[in-house]
Amino acid sequence: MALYNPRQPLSANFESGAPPSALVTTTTDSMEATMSATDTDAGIAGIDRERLLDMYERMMQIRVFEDLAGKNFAAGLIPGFVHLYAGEEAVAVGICSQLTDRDVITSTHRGHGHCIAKGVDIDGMVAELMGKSTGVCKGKGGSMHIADVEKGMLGANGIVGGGMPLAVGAALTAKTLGTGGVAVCFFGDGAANQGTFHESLNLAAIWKLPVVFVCENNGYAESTPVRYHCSASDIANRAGAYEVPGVVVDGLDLFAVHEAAAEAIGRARRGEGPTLMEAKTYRYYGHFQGDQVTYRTEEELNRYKERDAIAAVRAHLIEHGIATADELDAIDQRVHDQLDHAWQAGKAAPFPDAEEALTDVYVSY
Amino acid sequence: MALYNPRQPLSANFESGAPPSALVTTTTDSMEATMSATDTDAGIAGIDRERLLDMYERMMQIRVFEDLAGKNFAAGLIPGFVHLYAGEEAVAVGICSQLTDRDVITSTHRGHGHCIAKGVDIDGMVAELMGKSTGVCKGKGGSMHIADVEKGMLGANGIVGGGMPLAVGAALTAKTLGTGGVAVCFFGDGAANQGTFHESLNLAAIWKLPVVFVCENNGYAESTPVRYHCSASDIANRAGAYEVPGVVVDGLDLFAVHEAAAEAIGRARRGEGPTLMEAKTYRYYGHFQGDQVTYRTEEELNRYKERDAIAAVRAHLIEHGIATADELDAIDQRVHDQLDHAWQAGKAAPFPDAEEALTDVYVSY
Amino acid sequence: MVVAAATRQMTYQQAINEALRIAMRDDPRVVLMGEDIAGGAMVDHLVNDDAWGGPMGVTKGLVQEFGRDRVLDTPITEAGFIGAAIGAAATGLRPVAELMFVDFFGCCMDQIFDQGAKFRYMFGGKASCPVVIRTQIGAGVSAAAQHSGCHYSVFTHMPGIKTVIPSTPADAKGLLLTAIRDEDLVMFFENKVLYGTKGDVPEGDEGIPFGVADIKRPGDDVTIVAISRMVQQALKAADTLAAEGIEAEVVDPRTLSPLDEGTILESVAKTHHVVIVDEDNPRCSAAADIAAMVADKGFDLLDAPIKLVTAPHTPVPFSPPLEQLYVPSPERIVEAVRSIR
Amino acid sequence: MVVAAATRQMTYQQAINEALRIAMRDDPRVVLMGEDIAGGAMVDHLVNDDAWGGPMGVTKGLVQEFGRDRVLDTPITEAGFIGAAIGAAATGLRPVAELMFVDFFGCCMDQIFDQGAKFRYMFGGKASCPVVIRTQIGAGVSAAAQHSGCHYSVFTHMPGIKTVIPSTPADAKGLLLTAIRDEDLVMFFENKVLYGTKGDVPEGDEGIPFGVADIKRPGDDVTIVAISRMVQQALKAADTLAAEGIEAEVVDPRTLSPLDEGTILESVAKTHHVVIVDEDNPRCSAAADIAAMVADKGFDLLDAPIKLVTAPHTPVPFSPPLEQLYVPSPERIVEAVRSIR
Ligand SMILES: Cc1ncc(C[n+]2csc(CCOP(=O)(O)OP(=O)(O)O)c2C)c(N)n1
Ligand SMILES: Cc1ncc(C[n+]2csc(CCOP(=O)(O)OP(=O)(O)O)c2C)c(N)n1
Ligand SMILES: [Mg+2]
Ligand SMILES: [Mg+2]
Repeated sequence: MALYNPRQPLSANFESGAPPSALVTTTTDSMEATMSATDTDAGIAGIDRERLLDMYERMMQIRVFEDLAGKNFAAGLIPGFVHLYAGEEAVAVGICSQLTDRDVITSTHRGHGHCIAKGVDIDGMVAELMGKSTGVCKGKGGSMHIADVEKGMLGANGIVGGGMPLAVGAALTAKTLGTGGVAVCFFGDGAANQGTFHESLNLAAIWKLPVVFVCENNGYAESTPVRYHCSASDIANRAGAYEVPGVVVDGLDLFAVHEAAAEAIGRARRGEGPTLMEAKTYRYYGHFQGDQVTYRTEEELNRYKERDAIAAVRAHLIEHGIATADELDAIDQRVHDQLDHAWQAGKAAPFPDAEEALTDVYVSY
Repeated sequence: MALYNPRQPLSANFESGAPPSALVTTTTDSMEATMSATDTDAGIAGIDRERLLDMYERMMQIRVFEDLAGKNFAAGLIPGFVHLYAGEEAVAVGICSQLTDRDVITSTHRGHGHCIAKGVDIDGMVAELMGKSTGVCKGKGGSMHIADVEKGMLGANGIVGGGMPLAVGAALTAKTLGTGGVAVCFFGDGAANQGTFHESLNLAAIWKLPVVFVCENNGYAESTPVRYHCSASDIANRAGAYEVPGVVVDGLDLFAVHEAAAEAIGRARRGEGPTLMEAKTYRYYGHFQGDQVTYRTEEELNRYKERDAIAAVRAHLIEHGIATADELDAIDQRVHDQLDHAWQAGKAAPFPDAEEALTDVYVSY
Repeated sequence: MVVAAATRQMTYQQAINEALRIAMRDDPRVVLMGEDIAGGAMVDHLVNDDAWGGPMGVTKGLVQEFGRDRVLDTPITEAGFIGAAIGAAATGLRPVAELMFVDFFGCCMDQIFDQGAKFRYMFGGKASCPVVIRTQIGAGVSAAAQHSGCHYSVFTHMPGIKTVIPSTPADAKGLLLTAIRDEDLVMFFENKVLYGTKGDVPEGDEGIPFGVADIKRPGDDVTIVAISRMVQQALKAADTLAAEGIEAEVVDPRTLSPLDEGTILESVAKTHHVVIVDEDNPRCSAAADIAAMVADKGFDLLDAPIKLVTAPHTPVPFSPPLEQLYVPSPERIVEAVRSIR
Repeated sequence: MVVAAATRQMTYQQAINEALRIAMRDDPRVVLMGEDIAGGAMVDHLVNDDAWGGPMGVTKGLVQEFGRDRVLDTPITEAGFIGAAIGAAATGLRPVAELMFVDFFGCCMDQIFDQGAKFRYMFGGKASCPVVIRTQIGAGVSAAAQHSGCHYSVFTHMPGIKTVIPSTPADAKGLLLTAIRDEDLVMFFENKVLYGTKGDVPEGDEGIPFGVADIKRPGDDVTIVAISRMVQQALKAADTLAAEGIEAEVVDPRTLSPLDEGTILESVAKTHHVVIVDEDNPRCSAAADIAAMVADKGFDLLDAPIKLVTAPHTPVPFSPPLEQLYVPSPERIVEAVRSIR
C-alpha cells in the first residue's frame, strides 16, 4: 500500500471534501521535506524508532479501543451515545505524540482517540464508558465527558464547538504564567461553522496565543456532507480571515500530520501565534453507534479503508526497516491483551455509590 | 474638497483601519467606472438628478437628526443611551437609496441613520427617542430598538451582532416566497468578531441567499481600535472564508458606496448569493453621548471632517451642475425646519399611558 | 357542540410528525429548519429522500412530501439558523426550527429571548414572531450532562415566550398545531423518553388551546401537578397511593406559559394538599413557580406544606444508577404525598 | 474574636474596584478580561493608561497598576472570551471576566452553564473552575429592553453556579473578594443603579462568606426578603410601614445560590408573614424560588399568603413612566404588606 502522494492537490483526493481551491495554503513544502527525510538511522522523518513504535502502538490502542467499544455497545455494555474515532487515528497520534502533560488539548464528542493519544488511562476510560466507579470521571461523565486535567486533557465535549474558547483559555494560561505549554483544539468539519470557531481564532490571533486549531474534516457532520454545510472548499482556507497560517494535511498520513503539527506547535511555542490545520480524514463507523449510515456508500468507505492509516504506518515501518512484521504483531497482541483486560476489569468494577450523585458540585436546595 | 481617490490603496487612507493587505478584494474597477461616468444628462454615475437630490437630503436629515439628538440628549430630553451616526451618512444612504419597502434591513445600536435612509418616519423617530406615545414603537423601544417592519426596517439592535441571523432569515423569506426582495445587514467593525457574523455568512453562502452584509468600519468598537480587536487587516477580507465576494469601499464617498452596493444588491437579486462589503468610515461623536473620547485625537477627527461625506456630495453636485448652492441651501433649510418641527411635536406629545406597560406581549402571571 | 374526532394509536413521535405534516400542508409558509432534520443534503442518492429525518427520526418522511426547500438541513450553527428562523418569522414565514437538545440553548439564547421574544413589545406591537422551536428534553437514556437537561424554566421565565410541555401523543399533536398557528415565539419541549410511548390521537387538525391544563386522573385527596414525563411518574404513584386509599388528582399544565392557574387552584380547593413534580433542577424552577403561585393565591386552601419532587441541584450524571436517582421516581412522589397526608 | 475593621465611605462602584485591586495584588493568577475594561488598547497615548476603565468606569485605574497583560481588553466576542476565561480557570488562572450587561448572557451561556459550571461534576471532581463573571443588572436608567434585565434566576437555576447579588458597597467588596477566592464558577451581579450609592466599607481584605443572609433592618411584624437594589426599596417601604406601626424585617440573602434558608425561616418564625421583592420577571424567578422554599419548610410558621412583588412578565419598557411602573416601588411593597397584615 502506497503512502498518499502529497504532490497531488490535496482536496482532490477526498470525495468527502470540496474541490481543490486556488486559495488553499498547503503544506506541500514541509511534506516534501518529510518525504525526503525518510529512512535515516534516527528513524523516519526525524522521528526516532522508539517514538515511531510508540506512535504505532497508540494508533493500535485507539483502533482496538473503538472496535471493542462498538462491539460492547451493541452488546449493551455501554449506555448512552458513543461516537467512534476509528479511521482518524493518525490525526490524534500525529499531533499528541509531540505534546507533554503541560500541554493542554480540548476535544469533541468523538474524543476517545484524543484521550488515548494524550495519555489518559485506558482502563479508566473503559470503565468510564460503562459508568463504573473506577472510570476516569468516576462514571459521572461518560463517553462524551472524559477528561483528565492532570494529563492536559480538558475534556471531550458534548457541545459542537464548545472546546474552542476553552483551548484559547488554556493557551492564555500558558502565556500568562509562562509555562511554555501550548494548547491544541480538536474539532470537526461541522464545528468549523460554529460561532465559537470564529471568535476563538480571532482572539488567539490578536493575542498571539500558543494554540493550534485542528479541524478533523471527516467529510460529514452527522449525516450532512461538508460540501453542503460548509461554504469553504477547504476549511483551512478560513485561516486567511484571521491572517494566521492555514494548512491542509492528509489526515490519513501520520507523517504528514506529524510534520505539519511540528511546524504549528513550534510556532506556538515560539510565541508566534496560532495555526489552523485541517486534516482530511474519514470515520469508519457511523456518526454514532446505531447510525444506519444511509448517506454514504460502501464504495466510498472502502476507498478510504484501502488507504488505512495504521496499515500505511505498518507498511512504512517494515519497508524502512524500523520493525519487522513480527515485532509489530507483538505490539498488536499486547494492545489486544491490554484492551481485553481493561474490559474485564470494567465489567468487574462496581457502579458508583448512591452518595456520588450529590458530590463534586456545590449543592444548594 | 476633492473626492477620495480610489486609485490609492483603500486601507492606506484610514488610520483607523489596518495597513493595506494584498488579500483585499477591492472595487477599483467599479469605482473607476463610477468616476468616469460622471456628469451626464442623467445625473452622476447613472443616478438621476431627482434621486441625487433625494440622497443629499437624506444625508442631511441624518446629520441634522444626530446633531439635534446630541444637543437634546445633553439638555436631558432623551433618556438612556444614544449612539450617533453623524459622519457615516454616505453608507446608509448610498445603500438604502437602492432599496424599496419589500427589501429588509437589520441595524445596530447606531441605527438612526439606517432608519432614516430606509424611510422610517422622522417625527416618529424623534418621539421614540423621547419615549413618547407617538414614537414609532409607542415609546417602548427607544433609540436602540427603533423598528418599522412595514418599511422593511427590522430594528436597530442593542446586541452587537444580533441582527445578522435576522437578516439571513429575512433573505430566506424573500427566497422562499419569491418576493424578489433582498436583505441588507448593517453592522460595525466590532460586530465582525461576533460568532453570528461567521454563522450568518456561512448560512447565506451555502443557501445563496439574497443578502448583503455591510460592515461599517468606523475604526473603533467603543474605545477599542479595530487594529487591536480584529485580526484581519481588512474585514472584507473575511469574505474569502466563505468564498463570497468581499469588497472594501470608501465609506465617505457616497458614489463609491452606491456603486459597490448596486453590484452587491444586483448579485443578490439575481440569486447569486451574498456579498460582504466593508465601508471604511468614521463617527464624529463619541461611542455614546457622554463618552469623553480619550482614545482618539482631535487631529484624527479633523482629518476625517476634512473629507466630510456630505460636503463632498454637495461640492460634487454643484461642480457637475446638478444643483446650485442656493438650491442645496434650500434643502438644508427644509431639513432643519423638518427636524425642528419634529422636536417640537415630540416635546408636546404625551408619554404612553400606564396600560401600555402590559400590552404587546403575552402576559402570564 | 364538539364532536369527538376518530382516534388512532400512535407514538408521541408519530404524533409530532403528523402535526408537522398537517401544518405544512395547510400553510406554505411553514418551513422546517434544523440539523439533519432530513439529513443527507447534496448526497446523490438522497435527493428528496432523507438520510435520518432527525437524529431520532421525528421529522422522517417530510422531505419526501415537501422537498428540501421546506425541510431545510442546516449547518451546526444554532445562533445562525435559529436566528434566521426568527428573522424569517418576522418577515412572513412560519418556521419550525429544531434545537436538537435543549442543552444547546446557550448557543442561541440571545436570538430567542432577546430578539424574537421581545420584538412585539419593544417594537410597540408592530411586529410579530410566529416561530416554533422544537427541542428535546429529559434524562433517562444516559445521554449525560450535556444532553439530558430540561430547563423549560429558563424559557418560562422570559417574557414573550410561550412554553409547551406535552406528556402524551394526543397533547403533542394538538399543542404543536396550536404552536405553529400562534403569533408568538413558542418553545415546544419534547421529552426524549416519551418518543416511543403510545396513545390515542385524534385525526384531523384540531389544536389544543394553550393555557388549559388537563386532569390526567381525578382524585379528591391530593393534587399532584406534574410536568412532561413526570405525568407518567405521577400516574404510577397515584396507583400506589390508591391502593392505600389516597386518591390523587394528577394535573398536567400542558403549557407553563401561559399557566392555567385556575385548574390548579380548583384542584387544590378540593384536595387541600399539593405536590409538584418536575424533572428539572429545583432552583427557580417551574415547580417552584407553581408552588409560589399556590402559596399566594391558594394559601387559604392549603392544609399542609407544598411539597416539590424534583431533580437534585446537580448536573445529570451519566452512570445509570446515578441517573435513576436523578429523575423523580414514583416512589419519591408517593413518599412526598405520604409526608403531608 | 472578630475585630471590626476601620471603614471609609465609598461608592458601590469604588468598593468593587477596591476588591479587584486587592485580589490582584494578592494573587498574580487573577486577571481581568472584558470589553473596554481598560479601553484604548494599542492607542499610542494610552499604553498603560485606560481610555474608559469599563463603560461605567468600574475597572478604572487597574491597568495602570497591573498592566495590559492582566487587564485584558477583549473583542466583542462573549462566547469567545468568557469561554477563554473558563478554560483559563480550569488550567491555572483565576480570571474575573466582565459580561457588560447580563442581557448578553444569550451570547455565551453555553460556556457558562454547560462547560465551566459542569466541569467539576462531570469530570468526577478532578477539575475546578475558579472564575468570576461580573455583570450589570437592573432597570431604572432607560437602558431599554436589551440592557435592563436581571435574570439571576436563570443562573441560580443552574447547578454548579454560585450567584451573588450585593446591595451595598460593603457587601459588594466583601462578596467579590470571596468570589475571586472561591473554587467554583461565580456570577456576580452588579446593579447599575447602585453604582453611585455610598456606604461604609471596611478596609482590609476580609471576604464575606457565601450563603449568609444579612438582616438589613430588624422587625417583628413581617419579613421582607429583598434582592439587590430591592433592598433599598424595601427599606423605604419599611419606613412607611413603621409609621403605621408595622415593623418590617428586611432580609438580604446576599447570595441566591447558596441560599441562606435558615435566616429567612428564622425571620418568618418570628413575623409569620413574608413578602418577597425581586426586580426580575416573576415566572420561575428567585422570588418564586424563595416563596416555594418557605411554602414547604416554613408552611407552619405562616399566618398569611406569601406575597411576591416583582417586575411584570414583560420586557423592560424604554419610556421613563413605563419603566417606573416596571420596577417594584416602595409603594407596591407597602401595599403587599398591607394586604396580609
Ligand atoms: C451545539 C451542538 N449542536 C449540535 C450537536 C449535535 N451533534 C453532535 S455531533 C454533531 C456533528 C458534528 O460534526 P463534526 O464537527 O464534523 O464532527 P464529527 O462527528 O464528524 O467528528 C452534531 C450536529 C451538538 N452536540 N452540539
Ligand atoms: C453582545 C453585545 N456585547 C457588547 C455590547 C456593548 N456594546 C455596544 S456598542 C459596542 C461597540 C460596537 O462596535 P462596532 O460594532 O464597531 O459598532 P460602532 O459602535 O462602532 O458603530 C459594544 C461593545 C453589546 N451591546 N452587545
Ligand atoms: Mg465531521
Ligand atoms: Mg465601530
